[in-house]
Amino acid sequence: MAFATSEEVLEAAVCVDLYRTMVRIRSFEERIRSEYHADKSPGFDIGAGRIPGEMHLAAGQEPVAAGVCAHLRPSDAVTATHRPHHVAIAHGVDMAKMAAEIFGREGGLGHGRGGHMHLFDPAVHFSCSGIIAEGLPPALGQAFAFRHRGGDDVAVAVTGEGAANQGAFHESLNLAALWRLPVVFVVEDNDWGISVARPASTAVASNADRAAGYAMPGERVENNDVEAVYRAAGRAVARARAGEGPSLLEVHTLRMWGHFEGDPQTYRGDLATVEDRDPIPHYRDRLLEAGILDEGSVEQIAADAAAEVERAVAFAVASPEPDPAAATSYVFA
Amino acid sequence: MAFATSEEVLEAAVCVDLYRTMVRIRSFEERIRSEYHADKSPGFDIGAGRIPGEMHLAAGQEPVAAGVCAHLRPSDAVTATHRPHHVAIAHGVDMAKMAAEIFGREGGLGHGRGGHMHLFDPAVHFSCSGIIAEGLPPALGQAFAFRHRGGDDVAVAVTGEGAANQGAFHESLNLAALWRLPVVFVVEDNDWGISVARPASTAVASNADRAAGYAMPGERVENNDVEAVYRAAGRAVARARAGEGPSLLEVHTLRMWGHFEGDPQTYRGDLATVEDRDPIPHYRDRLLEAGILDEGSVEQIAADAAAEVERAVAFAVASPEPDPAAATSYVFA
Amino acid sequence: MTVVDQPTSRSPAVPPRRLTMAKAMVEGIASEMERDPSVFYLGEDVGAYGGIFSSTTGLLERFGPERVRDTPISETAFMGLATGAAVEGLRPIVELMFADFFGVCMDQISNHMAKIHFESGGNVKVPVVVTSAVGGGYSDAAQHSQCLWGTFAHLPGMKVVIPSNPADAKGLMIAAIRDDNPVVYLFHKGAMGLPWMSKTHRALGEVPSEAYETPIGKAVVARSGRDVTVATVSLSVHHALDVADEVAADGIDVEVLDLRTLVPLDREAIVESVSRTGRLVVVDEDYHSYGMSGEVIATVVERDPSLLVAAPVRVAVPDVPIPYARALEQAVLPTPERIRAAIHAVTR
Amino acid sequence: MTVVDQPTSRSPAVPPRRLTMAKAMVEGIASEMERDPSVFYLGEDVGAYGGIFSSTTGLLERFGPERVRDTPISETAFMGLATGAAVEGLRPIVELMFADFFGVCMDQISNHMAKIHFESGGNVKVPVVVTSAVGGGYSDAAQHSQCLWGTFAHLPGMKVVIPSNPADAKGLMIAAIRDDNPVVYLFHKGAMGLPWMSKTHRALGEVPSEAYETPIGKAVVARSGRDVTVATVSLSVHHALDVADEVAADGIDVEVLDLRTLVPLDREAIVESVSRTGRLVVVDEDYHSYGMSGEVIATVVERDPSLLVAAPVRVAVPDVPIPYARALEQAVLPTPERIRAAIHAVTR
Ligand SMILES: Cc1ncc(C[n+]2csc(CCOP(=O)(O)OP(=O)(O)O)c2C)c(N)n1
Ligand SMILES: Cc1ncc(C[n+]2csc(CCOP(=O)(O)OP(=O)(O)O)c2C)c(N)n1
Ligand SMILES: [Mg+2]
Ligand SMILES: [Mg+2]
Repeated sequence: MAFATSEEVLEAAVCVDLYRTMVRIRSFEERIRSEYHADKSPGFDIGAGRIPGEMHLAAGQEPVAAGVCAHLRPSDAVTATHRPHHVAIAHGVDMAKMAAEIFGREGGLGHGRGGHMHLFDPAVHFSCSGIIAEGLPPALGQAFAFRHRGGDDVAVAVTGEGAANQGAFHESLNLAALWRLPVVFVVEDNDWGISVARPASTAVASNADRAAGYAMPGERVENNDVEAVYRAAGRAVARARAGEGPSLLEVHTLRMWGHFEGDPQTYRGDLATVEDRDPIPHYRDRLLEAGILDEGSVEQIAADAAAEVERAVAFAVASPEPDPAAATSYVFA
Repeated sequence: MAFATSEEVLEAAVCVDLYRTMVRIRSFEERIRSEYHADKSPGFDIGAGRIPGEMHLAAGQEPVAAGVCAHLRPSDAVTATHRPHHVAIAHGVDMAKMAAEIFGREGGLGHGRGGHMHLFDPAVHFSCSGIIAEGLPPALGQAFAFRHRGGDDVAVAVTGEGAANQGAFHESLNLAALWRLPVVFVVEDNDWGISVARPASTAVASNADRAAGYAMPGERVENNDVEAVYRAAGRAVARARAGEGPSLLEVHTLRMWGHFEGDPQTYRGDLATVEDRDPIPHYRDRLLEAGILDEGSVEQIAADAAAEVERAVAFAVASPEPDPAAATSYVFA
Repeated sequence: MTVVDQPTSRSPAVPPRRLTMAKAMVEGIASEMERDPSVFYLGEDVGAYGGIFSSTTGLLERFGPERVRDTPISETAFMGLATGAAVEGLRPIVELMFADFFGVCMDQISNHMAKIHFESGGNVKVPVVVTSAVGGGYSDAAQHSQCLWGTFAHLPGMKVVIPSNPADAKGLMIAAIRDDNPVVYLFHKGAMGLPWMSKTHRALGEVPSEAYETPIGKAVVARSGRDVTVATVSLSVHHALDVADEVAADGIDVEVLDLRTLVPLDREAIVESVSRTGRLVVVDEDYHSYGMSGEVIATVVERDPSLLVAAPVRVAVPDVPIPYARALEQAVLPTPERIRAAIHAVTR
Repeated sequence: MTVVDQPTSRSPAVPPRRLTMAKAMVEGIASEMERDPSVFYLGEDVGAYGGIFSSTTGLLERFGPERVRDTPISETAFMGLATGAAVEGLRPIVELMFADFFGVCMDQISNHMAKIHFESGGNVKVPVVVTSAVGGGYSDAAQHSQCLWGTFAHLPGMKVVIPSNPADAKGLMIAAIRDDNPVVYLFHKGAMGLPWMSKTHRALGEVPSEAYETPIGKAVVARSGRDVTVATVSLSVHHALDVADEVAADGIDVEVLDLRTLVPLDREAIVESVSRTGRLVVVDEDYHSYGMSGEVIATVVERDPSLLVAAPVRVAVPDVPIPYARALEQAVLPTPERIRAAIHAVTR
């Protein structure tokens, strides 16, 4: 099975929004990257500095987040992975509170308890998890609850191509299909699961081929093409909203940076071509060429994004450190 | 993908062997059933009697065991489920020691430690487990070890259709395909996972359709047809022996009795037709008609099976009860 | 397995009612399902079958398939589904058929369900009840007889309750459903009063008809005594009471403390009891080491080692998988015989 | 994460060699892989990456991809693969990248790998080593900082070893590989001596070049003292030694007992030490309740409560998920400050 393919031309406003979302994400990720590394030297001490711990950034994967989340409303749920920022931003998670959480501050989404892999924003039904593929099952439950209360809200579960070989993936797809839950499964195929290349993890060339095993539509988008993602996600979300059940969407995307910050990527043969494959300049050029953007609006979008990120980081660093005396709070409600 | 279909007529000797194996299994299961219930009354006390505990019998599923294991040698491995006797017998597990284990005796395969869901016979590389689908991963390891030591031994992992929705199923198929391990996955679709009918557990009509998600051949055999199982399993085993990797085979079979002994089966609408669907009389009649069996050989096979089972049960009941003083033995080697 | 019982007498004219633990548990679930439309039950064979151990008998008929849902054998998916549904305001009860199966879905329980409230800084609540059958004694062998409450209780973020009797089974169920946290509710098959399993004469008990909560985190003195405290949970409470009655004849006055909840543990009740008796036996059908028995002993001595006038004794499963053969299984379970020997040892 | 270190000096002319725990662990693995062709290593990112925490650095280059195998992120499948391979005579070492991930594959570990020998009545052996990284201290939050040795140690059929220093890391690895049983080998990230993580000054240690076994099941007195026994494992051993040096100035003579193995637990060593010192502090980076700390305390008092002249004190993670923010995390970890306070409390 596959989605009906419709190659309709997107409205200019939609294109601009997609571009803006990608720029906002990149702007955030670049800033977090530089904040993260700012005070970890000499050498590199993972636990040191204003942002300690593991840091998984999503530069290059913006087309997935932008293209999928463009179809969502705040009442729709999204569960993301250990690499969550791009999806969070695209789905409207409060950027300042997210930054504060990443900085481990009291003003963070989780008052500094969660950290960058554990971002929860109930206002937009967003969550993520550091355990591979284990964000899928909760998305089923959100979808279940949405259907229970009526309306046409949906849940989107994002996962990596490496994660698609975890048992939770299989169980979740089957159960979602069986109960016709309004879920969209999105696989970000960035070629790598840490250092393991996709052909060394996955017996099949496209996860879309696995959809047939659950009698659901499956589609793979090539070339990290944000408009193609937008179109395919639109079909999948519409299907879910219409009560027709779940769909699986795989996007061939790009991990521009290391798996986590500090990853030497010595295992990686494709590094030389990464910059050329950056989806944002490509899309910018396309929109410029099509006359949908001009140099002024490109600059404006960049400036707005930088300002937004600046405000978020300013909020974060202004927020107090959590009080160690309250370290054991929030275990139970 | 599907196996090449070859509808060649089986040799008479093969047919007789298939029939004999089925009769031996049924003979064993019927005897265990009567032994199990012999001293659990009045009422039904699961923990009482000479055979205590849960008892999952496989009457009706003989075609799967017989058809698959006919292709195996003692050096091939088989992992079975909570419903293991038919597969054990077909693969040549020592019936007397198996009976003794079921009776909880010192002479049992596991000296009474394991019980009917935990039968281990290293002589024929047989094992089983009471946890759904969790017998699959160890089969990969056996296959891995076989390939490592050279030769063309294979591993067969049997599971139920209910179990095919467990994460371990997905992970195992992917890993086996990826590493081209000599494994054959066999799904026994007996329509039920305890009280849950297949359409309420599985989003897809045939598990064979899931094989494509692992780039391996998948085939479904209908009608509990032992010869069709034999042919399909032959192709899968040959493929594994040839180093071409794993295959998936689903067989539509029949659970004639309750999920376990004592199951009232009140949930089951298809009970009235069960006896008519018993595969053994059907196959007997076919072989009689074809002149491959005559009444005398049918009787002889039944008598031989009864005698074999009688010897096994006699061995079991003659075997001493394990010494409670040694209850903590065998935790560590 | 189900053998159909008589329907429970519900005539208000003849109180007190005596129910099995299974019926009391179902009554607790049903009363909350009636009261609160956001409560639903999911798991394997919980619908038409009514629960392999009768944990849901009659619920499908009463509340329909939308609220009493059979699942595929996909514990990770449906545990996580419960979590997600709870996050969005429903109150799922989700059954793991046997606690022994925890290992196929423990990530969803201990890393997700139990931690989300904390990780979200209190912004997300996860009101799930995880029900599961525990315990051996009927030769179900190494993968279907474990108690494992020590495993659940060791990991933060979930409460752990373990009723030993019908009244607590109902009251703890209602309390668990109303609790805004994940609560693991472990019921012992041998205490459910199932018609097809040998049972203690204490299996039936009085159960008030109205809805009530048994407080989570409170132990109860099941029998008061002066000479020795037997701290325990679940089916072992019955054995301890039986043995207490017996050894009373030898002049030993046993106090039986039913802990009822392992998380949060009622440490005060333990210390208070032992400070009166000076002697402690812990009976634990879970494995001996790194579990409940050690925790209870440590709870006493970290308060004051001199509370104990004799070395405490543990009666637990001696770090061995549960054997199948009856004689072997009985040798490793905390049987009345072993409890009696421990009481004698500690009061010698 | 890897920052390339200098290759280990292997010149036999300049003994004693000082290695990090990571290098010592790898050396143990390599020496057994050399000796025994049935040993192989599998797990996530153990090949070209060399292990996220350098547990396999250089092994791929030395032994090739057949024996050092990257797996998909399918822990259940590859744990079970290890079990099956072991049953057939191979000796797999299988890495669970973080112990925190146990819940996605615990069934394969605790219900299969650990129980097959028993269930088979001793007829099947399962010589697997499960390696896994544990511990916090670098803000990796609730799902990547746990120790969980109490969880593994509670379940029967697997040995549990936890080296604190390079020499034991090598010796316990060799012993674990040669053991015919499943052995869970937990290494603390903060003790590995990784160039990209802040480390204790005790991270480097002398390691003999030849192959040797550190006995499984034997604790070791890491520092002998008269006044108080600090029983602990893993990174906390280093903290305890640091604190012992400090409080020596206050005239408190601390004995540090490195348990090294939780299963089997060297109960004699614990009792022997406490019978000399009369005072006990248990330092445990795992959760407080239902784990190691309670077990160690119970081990002493069930022998004789009067061995303790003061109430024992536990320094553990207080039943809370590990928080992300540094100040919060430090508040729940068993830091030197908390250990010092405990020693003062118990010797007051
Ligand atoms: C169950 C589990 N196993 C392993 C890990 C460690 N781990 C974290 S990210 C990762 C790779 C994930 O790859 P993929 O799903 O492709 O996502 P990507 O990082 O490429 O975005 C691994 C193995 C984990 N977090 N959870
Ligand atoms: C992980 C796990 N979940 C649940 C069970 C309980 N259980 C035992 S058999 C069974 C049904 C299995 O159905 P299927 O796989 O179709 O095999 P069948 O019994 O029909 O042979 C279930 C749910 C189990 N043993 N393990
Ligand atoms: Mg990836
Ligand atoms: Mg079935």
